Amino acid sequence: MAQITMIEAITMAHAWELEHDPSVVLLGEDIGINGGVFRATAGLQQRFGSERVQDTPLAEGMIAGMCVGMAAQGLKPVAEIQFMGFIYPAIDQIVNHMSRMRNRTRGRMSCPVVIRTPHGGGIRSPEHHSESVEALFAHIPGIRVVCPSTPARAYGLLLAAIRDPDPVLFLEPVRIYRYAKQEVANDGKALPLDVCFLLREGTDVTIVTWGAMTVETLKAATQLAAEGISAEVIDLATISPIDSEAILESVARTGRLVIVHEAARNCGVGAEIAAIVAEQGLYDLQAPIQRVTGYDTVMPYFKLEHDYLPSVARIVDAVHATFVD
Amino acid sequence: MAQITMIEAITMAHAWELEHDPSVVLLGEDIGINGGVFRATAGLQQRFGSERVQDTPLAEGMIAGMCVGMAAQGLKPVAEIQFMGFIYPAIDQIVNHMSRMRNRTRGRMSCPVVIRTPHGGGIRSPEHHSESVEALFAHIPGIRVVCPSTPARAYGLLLAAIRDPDPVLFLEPVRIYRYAKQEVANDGKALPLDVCFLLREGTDVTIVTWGAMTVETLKAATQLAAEGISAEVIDLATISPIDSEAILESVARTGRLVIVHEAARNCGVGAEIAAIVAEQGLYDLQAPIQRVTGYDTVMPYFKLEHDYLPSVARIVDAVHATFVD
Amino acid sequence: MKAVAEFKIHYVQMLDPSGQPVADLPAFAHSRDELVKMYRMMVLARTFDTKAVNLQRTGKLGTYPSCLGHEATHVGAGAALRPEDSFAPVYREIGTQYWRGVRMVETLTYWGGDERGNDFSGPKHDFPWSVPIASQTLHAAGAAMAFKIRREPRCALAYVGDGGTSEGAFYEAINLAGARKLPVVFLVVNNRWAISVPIEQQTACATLAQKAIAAGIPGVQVDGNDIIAVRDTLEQALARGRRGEGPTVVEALTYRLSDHTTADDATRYRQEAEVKAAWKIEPLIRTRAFMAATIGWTDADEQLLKTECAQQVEAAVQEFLAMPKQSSDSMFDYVFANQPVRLTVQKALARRYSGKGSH
Amino acid sequence: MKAVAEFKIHYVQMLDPSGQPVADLPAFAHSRDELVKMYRMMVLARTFDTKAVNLQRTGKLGTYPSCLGHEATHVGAGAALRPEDSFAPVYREIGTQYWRGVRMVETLTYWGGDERGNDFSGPKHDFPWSVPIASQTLHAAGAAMAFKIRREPRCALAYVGDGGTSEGAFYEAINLAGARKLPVVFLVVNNRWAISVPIEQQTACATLAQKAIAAGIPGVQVDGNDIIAVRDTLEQALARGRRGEGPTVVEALTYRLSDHTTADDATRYRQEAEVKAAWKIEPLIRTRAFMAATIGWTDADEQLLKTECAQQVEAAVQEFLAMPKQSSDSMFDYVFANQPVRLTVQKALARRYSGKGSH
Ligand SMILES: Cc1ncc(C[n+]2csc(CCOP(=O)(O)OP(=O)(O)O)c2C)c(N)n1
Ligand SMILES: Cc1ncc(C[n+]2csc(CCOP(=O)(O)OP(=O)(O)O)c2C)c(N)n1
Ligand SMILES: [Mg+2]
Ligand SMILES: [Mg+2]
Repeated sequence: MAQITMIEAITMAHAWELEHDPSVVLLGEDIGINGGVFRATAGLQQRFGSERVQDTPLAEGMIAGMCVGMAAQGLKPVAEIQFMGFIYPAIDQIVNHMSRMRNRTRGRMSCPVVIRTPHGGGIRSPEHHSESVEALFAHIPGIRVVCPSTPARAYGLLLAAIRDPDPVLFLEPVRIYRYAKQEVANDGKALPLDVCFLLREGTDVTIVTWGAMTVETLKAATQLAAEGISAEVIDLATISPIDSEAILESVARTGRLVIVHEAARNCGVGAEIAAIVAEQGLYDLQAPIQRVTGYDTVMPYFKLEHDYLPSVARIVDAVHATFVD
Repeated sequence: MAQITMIEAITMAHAWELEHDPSVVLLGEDIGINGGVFRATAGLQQRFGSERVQDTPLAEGMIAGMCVGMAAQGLKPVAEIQFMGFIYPAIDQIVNHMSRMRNRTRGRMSCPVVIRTPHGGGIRSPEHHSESVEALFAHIPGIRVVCPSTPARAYGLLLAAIRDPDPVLFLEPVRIYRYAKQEVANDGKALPLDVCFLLREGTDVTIVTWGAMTVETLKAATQLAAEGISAEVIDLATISPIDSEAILESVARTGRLVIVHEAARNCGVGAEIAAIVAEQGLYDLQAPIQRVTGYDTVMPYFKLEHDYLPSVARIVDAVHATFVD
Repeated sequence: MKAVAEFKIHYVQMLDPSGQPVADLPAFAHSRDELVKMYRMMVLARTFDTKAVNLQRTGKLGTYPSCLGHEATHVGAGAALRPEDSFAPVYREIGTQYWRGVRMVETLTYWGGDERGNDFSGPKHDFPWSVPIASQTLHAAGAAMAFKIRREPRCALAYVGDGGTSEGAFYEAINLAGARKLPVVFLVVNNRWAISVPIEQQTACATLAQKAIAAGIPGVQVDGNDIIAVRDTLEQALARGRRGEGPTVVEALTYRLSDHTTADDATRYRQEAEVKAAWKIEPLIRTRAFMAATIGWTDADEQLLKTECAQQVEAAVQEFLAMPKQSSDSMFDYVFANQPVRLTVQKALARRYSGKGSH
Repeated sequence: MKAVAEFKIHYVQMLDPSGQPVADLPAFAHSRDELVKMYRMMVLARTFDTKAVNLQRTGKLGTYPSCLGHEATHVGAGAALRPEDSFAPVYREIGTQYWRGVRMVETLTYWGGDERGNDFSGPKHDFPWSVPIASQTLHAAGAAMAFKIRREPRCALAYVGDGGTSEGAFYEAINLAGARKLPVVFLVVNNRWAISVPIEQQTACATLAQKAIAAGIPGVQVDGNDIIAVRDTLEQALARGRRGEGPTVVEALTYRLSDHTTADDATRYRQEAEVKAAWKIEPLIRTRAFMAATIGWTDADEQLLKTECAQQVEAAVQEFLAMPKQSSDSMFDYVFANQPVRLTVQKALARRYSGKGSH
């Protein structure tokens, strides 16, 4: 078993599913011979042909709308939106059709679609290339939002997303596409959706995060451990629906909650997690909840992006704050 | 001073501003001779001509993109999106340009645009006509989200929105367009943005809501008063940015918080309010926060819409729950 | 200057407004059965339509968009489609749907505010009603892509209105369909109005068929009040699609004789004279005249047909009125196939308050 | 069948690839000053471009999109515009911007990851760079609407790529512009590639100029490597706009000689032979040949110009490298004119962590 990066794991999952399910069709801008701007589909068109792995004209609303039509007629489209900042033209189709086709037709038609898109910043990209607007989609009923944090989870969760009978928005954290390699068995085994993953056990504070921010969070946890603070780190993985049981259970044990995400704070997914605990776990809280998030500003162009992204220092300080108040 | 409905107050505010600011231009589908499907612009094209009050071709992305261009060249466009369910094609322009033009150009250009759109359900409308997705826009930096709850507030807040140097999404609660009449002076006086309004003073519980849900909430407060529970009712009015100071101050006095909104619960604006209090007002809370919201389902087609919308009974029960736990 | 590309848009008419043939007619126009079947469906659609408007007036339906004046286009398209083709409607096209097996009670259920109206008992592979203007054009293109990938000789058909041709989605759909040679037909119903906006305000184009040129595909204009021309033109376009020769844009010229919907009042924005003139060229008159001249359709036939249609409609209305409401559970049961815990919890909550309304 | 509409798309070329005139030339093509000014700007753009690519390679710039091969189109458009017109670029059009007064240091600032690069010291009414493909076409239409409402004799110009013509926004913009007769020109730069997708995959259209037909407006194709033809065609189109005669679509046929951006590797998807052939018809060669033949442009002139351009570029690079970074405050100071409390609080927080990076 080779050590592979997240992007390679994603390619591998695609290949597995293309091979085992003839109804799977990949589509997107530059995903064919070019293999995608991040190489997520490298070699797949060569291997599976230009109908199963399709380059599309340049139109995201079209991609999403095509997915609705293809899925309603029995295919399982897996679409790539080149960057999350370009998903906006697709929102109409995602909200008004894809995520509610099952509901609108009382189950007669459905949309087993996966929309994959790079998520977040930190790699010196041009304007509009560093968005992390998962909250917009988490608010939409009828679509799941998933974000892996390691190669293995990318492989297993992408398989799960493709096999799921409903639409899934699959967010790929660009900062860690090639961050660390991991052994990933190409066994076609999916990981479960709708549950989070425990990345590190702890007893003093629960830190919930997802995607690329797991890196800074785990670093913070290590740093905290050195000071004698035992942090439990939870990777949300499925951002919507949230596995609130697991979070509440952890907070019940630790008594403290810090939420870390890259997106803007206002009405971010962190707010929902805080709200769930303030409703159902209030009496477990020994200190105010802390959110460490992007600011309520436009993600700055890259010279300042590391001033925007939550840092290890901010996470550590937020945990400290839960011990002060 | 005549008693007028909210929709009449909106027309009046438009007329005032068209008369006093030559840079104001109204545009939208069917807003001209037809006066808008809800009659918000009735008579205005006849009075101000078809350039100041323009019918557009049928394309919401176009409307928003035109607003960006017009505003960047010195006009103050006020656009109507016919229903909030049709705002999705406009999101790309709103997020990627309108709300960040000032930031992207370091203030060289800006977008003093108002986008008005009917908000919410409850009037037996067709599919996609009853959306209340304010949370999507509240998450976007650089745009304000405002929602009035009475004719007078509609008049004053719409004037404020048009005069604001930055974009404002102005949500008009359809259920109360013609719900109650009120005396509104046509004096061109704007109300402040970024602050909430105290609708009813109380000492035992704070209920925060906005738009049409103020009606059910005030009814619930009356009912609760009869039982001896004194509820303070806050109308958020500016949904983003949230006036957290006012909410925290109220909760500090009452010790209990219930949030009521029509939109789906998951990652709704209620989550942000709960999160703010769980962070900055935790020690004031004598009971878990309660959210009374739409369910995490597609807004049902109208036969069941009243099973979806938060009811007085649900609000009352939620308040009771803050006294039980 | 060198001309590097040239285009022509043609107009097809077979019956003039008085029912006189003005071109060679296709075979089906010589078949009594086919003519009666088509005419019957037009009369049924119109009978249903009148009834539905009345039901709205008495509070039994919500907002309802009439199909008055569009019957030749809708039924002609229905007749041109094969059962295995896939059809993406907007919100008026009952004439097409009924031909394909959708039941009238389903239409009533839908406009009565109940999602079950989209669960057609008829063609399971037809798309539900689509209110967000022009969005359905992409669904048809997607369906066509599925047919193409699976090598099925099927074609998709999407409707779009004159107003709908201003939405970017429409152009994205036709451009993609052209680029990938998809088996799909885009039927632009130019009824001259998009609510209160007349076609002249919608676009500077002389025809909507010429929008096809922007996709590099054929576009043709047809008299949308002439069911023979509509059916024949669409049969050809659909056959092209099924043969793998690519997409077509067909513009059907017709007129919205009604208000936009029951929530609209067209007298606010359009002239009585225009509507009066349009009544002179509406589709039923000429079909009936043609049938009288060619297959001896009599007043008695007409009367019998009308009675039958009225009875059928009435039966559908009764079935509709007797239908029990969905339970509040139904809000939750179709959001996902695999219901998340959160929804199960909310479903129980909703049950507790169900029927108590918002007060 | 009756033809109800006919269209032709014309192609304009004035200098062939070897620099031979193939049509009557406009007055400016006989002016030494104008020719030198245009050529100078093309050489400057190319000099800057090479430097910028190198700066990216050494980590001084982020991803940079080269303009190599587009110089005639970009500079020709710049020369056709008047200062008071408004211009909406995509991301490559430095040749147009520099003509209008944008400074090279601003380009470097922008692609160096700093918003100040959009705060042009030059034409304050020009739009910033626009990465979301085709979105800027609507901004130009909006600007044109402002000009029209204020009765100003100004015209807006929007660029869009061949790939960009697949986005709905583009069609919405041209359709609106046609319907409202707006003073705006849409300049479609057909460089045959949208990253890895060749034009044949993007659309079934023979020309992109014909997209104009879907908006009911004129469309014309021009040799985009021929600066005389580009400038003349655009001058006419812009003048039409300023005279209130409505919008035009101009398709400029050129070729992207570079990778898509510095983040791209075009050898993965396109043939060396195609690129080689394109180098034979690129814009500088023919302009220089034409100048040599008509105004006696010499090798010495050429050498001097190149040295001057190199110096100017070098000065801009030095200015860029010496620019201090923005403070973290700058993230907050332009979100709103009236800063909400929340942002003031966050601004203080950001200051505390500023410069500490994400670790
Ligand atoms: C995206 C979108 N925007 C606006 C509306 C509101 N609306 C419903 S019908 C309509 C006019 C449609 O006109 P047209 O396409 O000509 O179809 P017709 O009603 O004439 O059949 C409008 C604006 C909508 N349903 N969807
Ligand atoms: C809406 C949107 N989708 C995708 C992208 C990513 N992207 C950047 S450039 C490009 C290709 C553009 O091609 P074209 O319009 O021909 O312009 P060119 O680069 O050739 O000048 C793509 C897909 C984007 N910037 N915006
Ligand atoms: Mg119409
Ligand atoms: Mg290109």
